[in-house]
Amino acid sequence: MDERPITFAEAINEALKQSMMKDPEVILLGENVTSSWRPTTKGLLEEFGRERVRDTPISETAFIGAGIGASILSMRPVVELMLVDFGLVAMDQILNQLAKTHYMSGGAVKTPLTIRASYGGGTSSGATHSESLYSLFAHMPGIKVVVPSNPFDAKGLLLSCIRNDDPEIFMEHRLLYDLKGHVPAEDYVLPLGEAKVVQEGDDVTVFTIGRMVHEAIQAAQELKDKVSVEVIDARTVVPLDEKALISSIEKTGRLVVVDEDYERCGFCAEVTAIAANKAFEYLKAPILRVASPNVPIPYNPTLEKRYLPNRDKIVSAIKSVARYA
Amino acid sequence: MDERPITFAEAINEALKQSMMKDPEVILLGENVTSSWRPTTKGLLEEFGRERVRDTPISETAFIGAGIGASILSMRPVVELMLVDFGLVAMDQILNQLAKTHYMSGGAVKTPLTIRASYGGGTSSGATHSESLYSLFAHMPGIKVVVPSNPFDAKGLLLSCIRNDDPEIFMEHRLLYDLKGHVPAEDYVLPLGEAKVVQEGDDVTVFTIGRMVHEAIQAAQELKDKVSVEVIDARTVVPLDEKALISSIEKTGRLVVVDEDYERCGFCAEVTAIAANKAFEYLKAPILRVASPNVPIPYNPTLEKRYLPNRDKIVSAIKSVARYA
Amino acid sequence: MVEGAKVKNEKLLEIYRTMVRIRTFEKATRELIKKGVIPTRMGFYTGQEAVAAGVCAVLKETDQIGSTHRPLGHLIAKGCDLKKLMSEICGKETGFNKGKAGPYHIFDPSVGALGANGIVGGSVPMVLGYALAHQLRGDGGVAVAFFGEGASNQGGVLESMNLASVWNLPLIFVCENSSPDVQTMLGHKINYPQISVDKISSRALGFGMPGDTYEGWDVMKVYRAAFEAVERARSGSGPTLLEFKVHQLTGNIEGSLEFFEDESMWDPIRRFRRELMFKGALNEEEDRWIRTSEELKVKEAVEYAIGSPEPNVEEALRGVFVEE
Amino acid sequence: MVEGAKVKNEKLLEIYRTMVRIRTFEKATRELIKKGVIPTRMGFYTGQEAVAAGVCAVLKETDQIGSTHRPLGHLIAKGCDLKKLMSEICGKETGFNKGKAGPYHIFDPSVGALGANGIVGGSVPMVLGYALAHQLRGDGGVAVAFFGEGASNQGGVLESMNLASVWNLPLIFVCENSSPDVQTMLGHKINYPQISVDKISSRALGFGMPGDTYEGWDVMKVYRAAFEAVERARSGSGPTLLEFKVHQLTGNIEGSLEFFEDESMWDPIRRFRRELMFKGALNEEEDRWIRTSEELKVKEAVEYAIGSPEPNVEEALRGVFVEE
Ligand SMILES: Cc1ncc(C[n+]2csc(CCOP(=O)(O)OP(=O)(O)O)c2C)c(N)n1
Ligand SMILES: Cc1ncc(C[n+]2csc(CCOP(=O)(O)OP(=O)(O)O)c2C)c(N)n1
Ligand SMILES: [Mg+2]
Ligand SMILES: [Mg+2]
Repeated sequence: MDERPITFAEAINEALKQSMMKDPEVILLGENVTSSWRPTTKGLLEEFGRERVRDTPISETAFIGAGIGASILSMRPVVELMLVDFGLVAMDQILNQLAKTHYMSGGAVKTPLTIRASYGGGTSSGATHSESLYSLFAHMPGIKVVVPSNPFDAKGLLLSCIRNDDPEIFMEHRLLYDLKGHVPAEDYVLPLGEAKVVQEGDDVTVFTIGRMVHEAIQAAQELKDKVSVEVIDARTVVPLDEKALISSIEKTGRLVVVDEDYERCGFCAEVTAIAANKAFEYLKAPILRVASPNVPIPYNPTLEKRYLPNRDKIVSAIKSVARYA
Repeated sequence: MDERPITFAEAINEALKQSMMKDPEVILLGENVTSSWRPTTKGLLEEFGRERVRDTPISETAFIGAGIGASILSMRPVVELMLVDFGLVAMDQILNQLAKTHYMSGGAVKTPLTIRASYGGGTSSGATHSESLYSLFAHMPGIKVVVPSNPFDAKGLLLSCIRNDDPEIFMEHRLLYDLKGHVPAEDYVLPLGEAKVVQEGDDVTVFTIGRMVHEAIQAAQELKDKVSVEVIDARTVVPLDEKALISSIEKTGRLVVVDEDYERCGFCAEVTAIAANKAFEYLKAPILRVASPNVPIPYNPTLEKRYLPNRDKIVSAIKSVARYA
Repeated sequence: MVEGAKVKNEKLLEIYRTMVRIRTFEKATRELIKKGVIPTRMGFYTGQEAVAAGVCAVLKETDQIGSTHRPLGHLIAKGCDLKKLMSEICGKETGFNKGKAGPYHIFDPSVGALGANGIVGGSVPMVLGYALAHQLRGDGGVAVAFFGEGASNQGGVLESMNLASVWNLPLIFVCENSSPDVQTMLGHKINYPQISVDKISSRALGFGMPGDTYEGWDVMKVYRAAFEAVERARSGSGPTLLEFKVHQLTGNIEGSLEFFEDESMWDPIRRFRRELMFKGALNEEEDRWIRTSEELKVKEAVEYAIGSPEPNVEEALRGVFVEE
Repeated sequence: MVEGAKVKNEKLLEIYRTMVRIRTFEKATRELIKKGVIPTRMGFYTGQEAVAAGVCAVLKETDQIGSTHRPLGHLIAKGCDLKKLMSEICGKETGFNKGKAGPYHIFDPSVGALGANGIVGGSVPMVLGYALAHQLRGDGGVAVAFFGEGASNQGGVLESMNLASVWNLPLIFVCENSSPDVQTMLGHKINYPQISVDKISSRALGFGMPGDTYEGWDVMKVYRAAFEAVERARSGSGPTLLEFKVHQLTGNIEGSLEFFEDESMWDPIRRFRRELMFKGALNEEEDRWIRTSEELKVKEAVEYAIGSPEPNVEEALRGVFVEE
């Protein structure tokens, strides 16, 4: 395979381009998707034309609805949300219509739509421009939730999303866009629902996703002489790779769940609940959550730093569970 | 105190009436709130007039927004959602604006709005007319989530919601409206964030909320000669009474969490996560969740019955954890 | 087609038959609800039949519609199989959607009946996508969004008008205004108006499309208006907003199941029947035959539904994803 | 007040001063962003000053406004304290909102500046509530909703127009159309139009209220239009939709921080200055004095902000609820 280091944004761009090349029914809708300074969609208008790459009005309900409808007629729309926070104006279309239609119809119709949304804190953008929110989508049955942490996964998972018959929300952390990594030039798909052990270890399992994977790796690095940490990148919230979670806990007996979304009723809670139910017998220590607190995101960068989950908080959580014999 | 058996709906009606009588700044907005066949709002128009009891267009975003704005100018609006499922068209107003404004403003403004919403399955009304969804609201920091299980709590908690300075969503299970119970005629408030032990027991804690409290009590009743079950009614999802949860687990060592909302990233997950973190040392058994599965709600009543959490499922969950020594 | 142009008698009778079919089917449905065979209440279409029948008479099977919480009229007019329809409402395995949808979420892609909807205005944005697919494929297809005057105040519906217009989509917005005289909601008087204009169709202007208001109890007016709008859409000239005033006959209002067939001068079926007879397109005997044969079909549908098996109970938990 | 009526020179100069203040403040803000003192990018108002200044000149401190992602103009025109404003943008404890809001969520209830907003159209439904409170209290107050032409396609904004109309609220919808010639979004050309009409104000008709379009670079036209609409609202005659065409000067576009003061013939400040001088209401010296004194105030605000302490870091986790 021909691999080159490219950025996360370029990997997404490549996935979009390759899927549009292969399948004329793939179309792209969103606000300013033709803008030349957006690296994920750059060049697509020039290559595929105005019909298939469309700038939309600021009408998230209408254009997500349009994507759903087109997907019901078996097109493969990719709809972009500038930021996931803006999706709140369109939750009926996403949660009532997109997520439920396949089930409600008894299988008579499918909604193979992919929503792409950037997300995440760390840029001092305030409470409505910094959220993660994937737990909201995960709470509703019927929509897959994909949160890649690196360029390789981003490309393979996005191609998977566009091609499979289910609806997904594909979340792109804005601080990852410039991250470089080796990515095959070829077209390839990665399965949804398979976690990846990014670092093996014996003492503590850190189960995480998205940008937090990098903070977790750093935390593990920092502790490498003291605690043997296994870091697992869940890659998708829905479906969740329970097997990877449980078999790691079987080995380590200790779990720290790390996530940038709000803590309450979030990814961390779900992962904890699975562990406390299905891996209870292996557990040697309380399960710790390192998530965004149940507080809106503050603007001031020092406050935001205090607020967000990060390496230091992960380190102290790991240390705290490592103490249990 | 003068107590009479009245229905859940009448208790709500009484709370609305008493708060409107006491405070001219309490107003009521919603679709068909003046309709004579709706027991929760019956008679209010006649008593308080058209200015304060207003039928709205089917524009949830606009009229919830209107409620938020009026609350910022220190009125005390109560806004009704016919069913919580319909709230998805207005999630930006609820989650971005209502929930976050107090924090974002650094305390400069308050949003003392109460949203009333009916919810719940069991009437064969299909996937968009039967949901619970309170975990969506609980996930977002800044809005209190109140889910009463009986007329007494309904009245006292609703009066509390209307009078306190924070925003709440007050959830009314549609199958509870006709439930009767003793309710003081006087005006009284119940604190938000205090769970109630509705049945004491030593072997297994069942922590639940809303209509499921009744299923849990029946389950405990059925098992009364075999397992000593403690049933706790959380009453509010936010704030959650962690102390009540933990001290019960300290006693029983076993936990079953029961809830009608979807399982993933829901109330059950959150309660489990708290227990697995803060009551880990007391736990003798895996924590079981009895919730709505991660599936939209089917229309057919037999399927819906199979689908919903109920006494039988609670009984077998209790039995299963009771087995652990 | 212009006002006054001739429509073949055959077509007229087909439309009449559709209206009778809807009425008959709904009557049977009401009875099954009263008997407890159908486990829920639902919105009815009685009194509005001319709209669904008139509009859908112009559509092809390869065109799509999005419907509402009063879906039976739209679905039947679009050609849905009565047996599978009744089975679905009865929650049976043989229903269009295995009994999982129920009246508010029926989908029958085989005839383009893409969705009743439990959310007021919820189907409208999706109809944009049906139209978009036709536009991109260049297949000349169109899509119709049905919604009520109440729904016309939902943000998603208003946004959709703008999007349809700027993308020049082959789409017809059909607003059935059930508050033609006094503004009501779900049959109840309301203490503030919900609509700020006399004619919903006046909103068309603000979204750059043509729009007008018609008497929805006169099926020929409906048919002609729809014909023009559909032609316009098919020829690539973009969307139209049609408003049809309708009277929901008693029995459509929330909470009520009663239905008085002869209640109203606004009954579109009585009116059309009189017209057809007047112009000699229909006589008493033919009319009886149409009614009887529709009753028979509906009876068969009812029997089919009642005789159909319940879905396998485990079906409750299956089918969330295509790829599970 | 009718077109052509006299406005006192004093008032004119006050409006001019407000416009200069906004421009000066934003210039300082751009510099602080470049220097990294302000930790984020934000939307600027340069070129639109006439709208905020003209509209807010008609309002009282007890009236409210809802603003957008280009809030500085609206907030300053409504009378916000410059020191607290700059402190907030710098994330300082002395900011209006303890540095927790940042530019997109500033609230200053003391002058009725109730909310910048990070969600396009997000503030508009809340403005309904400000107007509703005035209506219920009968205090003659009004509320103004500022939003862009892009926001005019958000469902919540459109719904709000209907609700304001059916409730006859004392509210003025102020749409600043920054695509006066070619439709753009965030300064970028778009490949499909986003608005289906030439004039956003033509939507007023569909919501039963008056509406018209004005040149937003001419502050006197803004003032007069706003005066009439506010009078109408105060007297209980209901809402109005005002559309003002504006040119966002370079530097407002996404991603860019550059700003060329003399770039455009559409600059409302240059234009107004010329007018004032022409009619003898302002001379060079007075102008210099106004500019200098505004620069001084802004400089003080910058110094105050820079000198202010960071909020206590634990403030990050406090203040979610009033009753915790
Ligand atoms: C978003 C949403 N809000 C409220 C409801 C409850 N509801 C169902 S039908 C209805 C009235 C709809 O009025 P209209 O659109 O005029 O249709 P009609 O019932 O008159 O046919 C309401 C309020 C809903 N289903 N969805
Ligand atoms: C709901 C929502 N969608 C998208 C955005 C991203 N966004 C911020 S400003 C903007 C353009 C707004 O255009 P307009 O309303 O005309 O205001 P202008 O920027 O021209 O002043 C967009 C798309 C957002 N903040 N909120
Ligand atoms: Mg209606
Ligand atoms: Mg603009």
